[in-house]
Amino acid sequence: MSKRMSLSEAIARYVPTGASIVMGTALESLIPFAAGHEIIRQHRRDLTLIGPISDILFDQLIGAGCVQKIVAAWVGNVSAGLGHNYRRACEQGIPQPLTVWDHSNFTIALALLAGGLGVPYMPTYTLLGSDLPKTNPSFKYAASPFGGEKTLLVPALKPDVAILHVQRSDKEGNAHAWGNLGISEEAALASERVIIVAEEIVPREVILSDPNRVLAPSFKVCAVVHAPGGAHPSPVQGYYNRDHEFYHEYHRATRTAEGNVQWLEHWVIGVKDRAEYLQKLGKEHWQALQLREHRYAAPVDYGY
Amino acid sequence: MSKRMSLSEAIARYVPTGASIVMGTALESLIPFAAGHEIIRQHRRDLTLIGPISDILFDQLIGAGCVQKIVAAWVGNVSAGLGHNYRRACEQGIPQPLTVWDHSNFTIALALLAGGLGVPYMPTYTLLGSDLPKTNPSFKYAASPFGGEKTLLVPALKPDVAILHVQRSDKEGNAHAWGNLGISEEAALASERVIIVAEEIVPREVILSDPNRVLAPSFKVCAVVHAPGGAHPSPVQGYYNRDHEFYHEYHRATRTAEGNVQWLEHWVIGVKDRAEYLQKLGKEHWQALQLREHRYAAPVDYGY
Amino acid sequence: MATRLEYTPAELMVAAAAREIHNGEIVFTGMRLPLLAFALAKNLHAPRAIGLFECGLVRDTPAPEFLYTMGDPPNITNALWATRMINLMGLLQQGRVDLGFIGGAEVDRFGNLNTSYLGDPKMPTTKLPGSGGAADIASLSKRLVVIMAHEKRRLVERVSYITSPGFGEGEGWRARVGLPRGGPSAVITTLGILGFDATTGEAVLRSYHPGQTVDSVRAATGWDLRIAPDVCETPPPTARELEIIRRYDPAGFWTR
Amino acid sequence: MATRLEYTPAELMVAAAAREIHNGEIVFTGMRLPLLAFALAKNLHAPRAIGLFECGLVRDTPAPEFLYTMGDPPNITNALWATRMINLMGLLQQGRVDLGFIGGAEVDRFGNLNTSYLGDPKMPTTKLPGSGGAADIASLSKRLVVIMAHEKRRLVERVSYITSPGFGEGEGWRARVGLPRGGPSAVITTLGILGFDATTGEAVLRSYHPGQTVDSVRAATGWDLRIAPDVCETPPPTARELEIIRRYDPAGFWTR
Repeated sequence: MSKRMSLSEAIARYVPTGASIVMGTALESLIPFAAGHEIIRQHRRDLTLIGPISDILFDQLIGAGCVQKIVAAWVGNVSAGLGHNYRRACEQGIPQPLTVWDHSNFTIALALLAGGLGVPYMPTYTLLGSDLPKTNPSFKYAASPFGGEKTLLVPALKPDVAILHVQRSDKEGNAHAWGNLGISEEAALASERVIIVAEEIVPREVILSDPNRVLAPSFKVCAVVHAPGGAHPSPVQGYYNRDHEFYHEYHRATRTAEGNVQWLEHWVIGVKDRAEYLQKLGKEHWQALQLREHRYAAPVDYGY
Repeated sequence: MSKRMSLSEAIARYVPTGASIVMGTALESLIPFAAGHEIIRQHRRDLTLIGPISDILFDQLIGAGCVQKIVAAWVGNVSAGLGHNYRRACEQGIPQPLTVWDHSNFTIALALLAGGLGVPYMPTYTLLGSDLPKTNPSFKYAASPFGGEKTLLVPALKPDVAILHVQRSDKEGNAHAWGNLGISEEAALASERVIIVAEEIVPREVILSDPNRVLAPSFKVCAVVHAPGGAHPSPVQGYYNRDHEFYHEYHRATRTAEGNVQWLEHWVIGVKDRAEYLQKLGKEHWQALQLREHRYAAPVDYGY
Repeated sequence: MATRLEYTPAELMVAAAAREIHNGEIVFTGMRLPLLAFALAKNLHAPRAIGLFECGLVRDTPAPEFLYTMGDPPNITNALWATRMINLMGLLQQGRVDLGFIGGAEVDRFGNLNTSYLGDPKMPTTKLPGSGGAADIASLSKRLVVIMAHEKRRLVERVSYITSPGFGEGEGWRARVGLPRGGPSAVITTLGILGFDATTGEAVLRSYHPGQTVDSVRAATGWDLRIAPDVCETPPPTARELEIIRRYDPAGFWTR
Repeated sequence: MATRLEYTPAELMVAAAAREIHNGEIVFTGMRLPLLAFALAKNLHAPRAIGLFECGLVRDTPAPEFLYTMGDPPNITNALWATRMINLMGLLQQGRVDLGFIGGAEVDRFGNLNTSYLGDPKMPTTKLPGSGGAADIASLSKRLVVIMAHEKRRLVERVSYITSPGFGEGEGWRARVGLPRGGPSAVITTLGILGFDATTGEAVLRSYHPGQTVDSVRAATGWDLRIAPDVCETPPPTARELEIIRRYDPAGFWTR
């Protein structure tokens, strides 16, 4: 059964106002920027964004007024510094106040692992002595019933939807992703639904030829979107590289609220879709980010 | 730094009497029979065997008098029925009494996951109402500090050594495994050390060309053994098929304690190593188990 | 009148098991006969069913060849996902699995199964292989179907050891012990099919296989087996069902 | 007398950070300068060091090219393992990581770090990006090295919010709160290197960078900084160190 649809249709159907969304789960790579921009264009509001670090995608959604709550370990701009929109929202309530539930990378991973395993919580020793639990009311402290040692209990997170950018998928949502994956598997298994955004749509046989590389079960996938370049400016291993300068330009452009409005108008609101975005980026600019060399994985034989 | 050594050297160094060993972690495939047979030849005693189901390997070690304790979900002969040695040990103390700590497949996986994550335990809803906790003193019951619902707490398992049969490894223990993997990753991460037994030893570049397919970090690997056919009679995807008849012959031959002694003498004690074992099996017999066709995974590009 | 088809008890059980699979359901498939039942259902009334195999596989097509075990190499061919077992157990615990199949050595009036110990666990008269994934499937799937031989010594009033929980002691028991859902919906035996009373959780004879009677089944049962008001003869396997079963088990390894 | 080498403060800090890595150690490598420190150490005194990167990578060689982020595609090339982040965090929690590197916006007398909030978290004067993996590395690695700018407003008597725990309130604090091990061993700043008293957990000035003095460092520190009896000038980067640093950061993105 084909789940192919346009990005706008996928967001319209499966990302309502008020939804909780886990994105950016591979950390600095495979960030679903195209999906995030479509969410902004469709004026979603009161979203809860869940993720480990978010390399400017969360900052953009916050700056566009889509976000009510952040459940994450880090929000900013990895190679350029702070996220200006995140700061304005937290410090001045611009464009609107933000609720932040602090996590570390480990606790956000544990929370999603617990969600995927269907357990109520995971115990851990991390963050003992940290103040993060003071700004995350979901955590509890407890002594281990075994050794009696102190532990932090991290409750399960079950996002409404995981949006995952991958290298390739078939039309039913059987997908391959490789390179840095971070907490993508935990996110897919913990979420009620998964939206797959793929660089390429390939025949079923391509995916089934290597079932160990499949990210998550396709029966959890609700939409499969073909969006080449959809992760720009983040990198996609084997497809294109990171556009470092774009992150710096974003950092400079969004220093003021007015600058942010202009940036959003130019790169998001005033753009129909990812194809138009790439046109705006410019052929040469995009070409410069393409692969300089191929590096193929050694063959693997599933024969019998 | 090369960790290559013979199987006898690896067992002599890293599997002392009294050790706890996790094996057979891929379930019916990739079972490290060659390693198990070497353990029998070296007369190890008082071992604790840890695993999910064990398709006759545990039964063989029990019948050889190597085992003091079983921590597993199932011990028998998947396609032929019960494990006669397991029965004799539990029912009559022949060749010696056995301590059994019962698990389900899920709880053994959770126990090893907890070990690998470095947490004291994992909560779960499985086995509530089952009598397994009556025959596994390590479990505890507790109400979840979140919803108050009843949970079973499964404490972490940290075996002394994991013995993993894989398709290919380099000499430092960077290894690729594919097909059914069951709880192999959890076992490798939970164990103090890992012994890799590989069908092929390949150059480092082959493994590093596909880092997503690597099973576990090589810094945990203490020995890399080249033992082609080392998983027979279990299957190795892409290398050879399951020798179903061998399991049935084992079932028939070990029906009596005397028959078991003869079986061990013929296939284990009286055999120097895996090469001699395969000779004994016979060229034709072994040929008949080889691949009938190759099925290669679709290419994956790690370039940039 | 059509000439009567020849079939084995195992073939009838596979056909009956396959009928328990509804189209589109996610099924945790145990070893042996359920492997054939999944293949049969996929070929007939449940083309969209999905099979989970605890070795770590997800399939939406039957394996291309006969399987002695779920870990046989042909079961990986065209699998949708080959992953860590714990991911599938996690989906089971989340409540994503509609139906689970397991076998049993001993079952009781409330559908509790024993595959661990006959007699005192400290020195059992018979040591059975244990749970494997059965106790997990019985604990966490929405519906459970058991497949086993029907003998008086196997269908007992009360199992001495509960490996895989059914309805325990009856009404409300699963909720009391903390199980989130589920319980047995059918026990398919060599003589008939037991269902379970929705309220009391007690087994009731739903149907007796051709050649059996209500009395012959009751006589082979270790307690005073209740009978469903609409008890009937189990529909025998159709020619189409037999043709498919025999395609997946050509040598009759599991079904002869 | 050799002519004095030209180098930037960041180059000195990278060289000093690299010297904290011992051969054969397993190092949790943070972003920015530590990426260069790992490459430098691998090329000099720690050829057998192993690097863990929280995006999910394990390496025993430096990446072939300059990295803006640990997730840049060149960092996957020749990685030993590309896995789920949680597996690396699990190894960290097990106690398998010898040394962790993190950065800080604000550090206090006992090595506690704040990268979350300046002012009241409900309406902060400055919202910093947060922990990322820093709090985990500070909680669970055997040794912690912090790299940051040395300003009076950044080195404060007591941080208002502990993102990444150091020695808390001093002696015995980590054990009291339940942390299994660890604590900061060095804070490498733009002016000098702080060590920590093994008993009290209080920072002590271990060395001041060339051009600085004990007094100039103390003057730029927000508390009455104690001085190690053997305080000395930080050895400047050698020509060999500079050559390697500049090979991995040719444009000086992190080090100019």
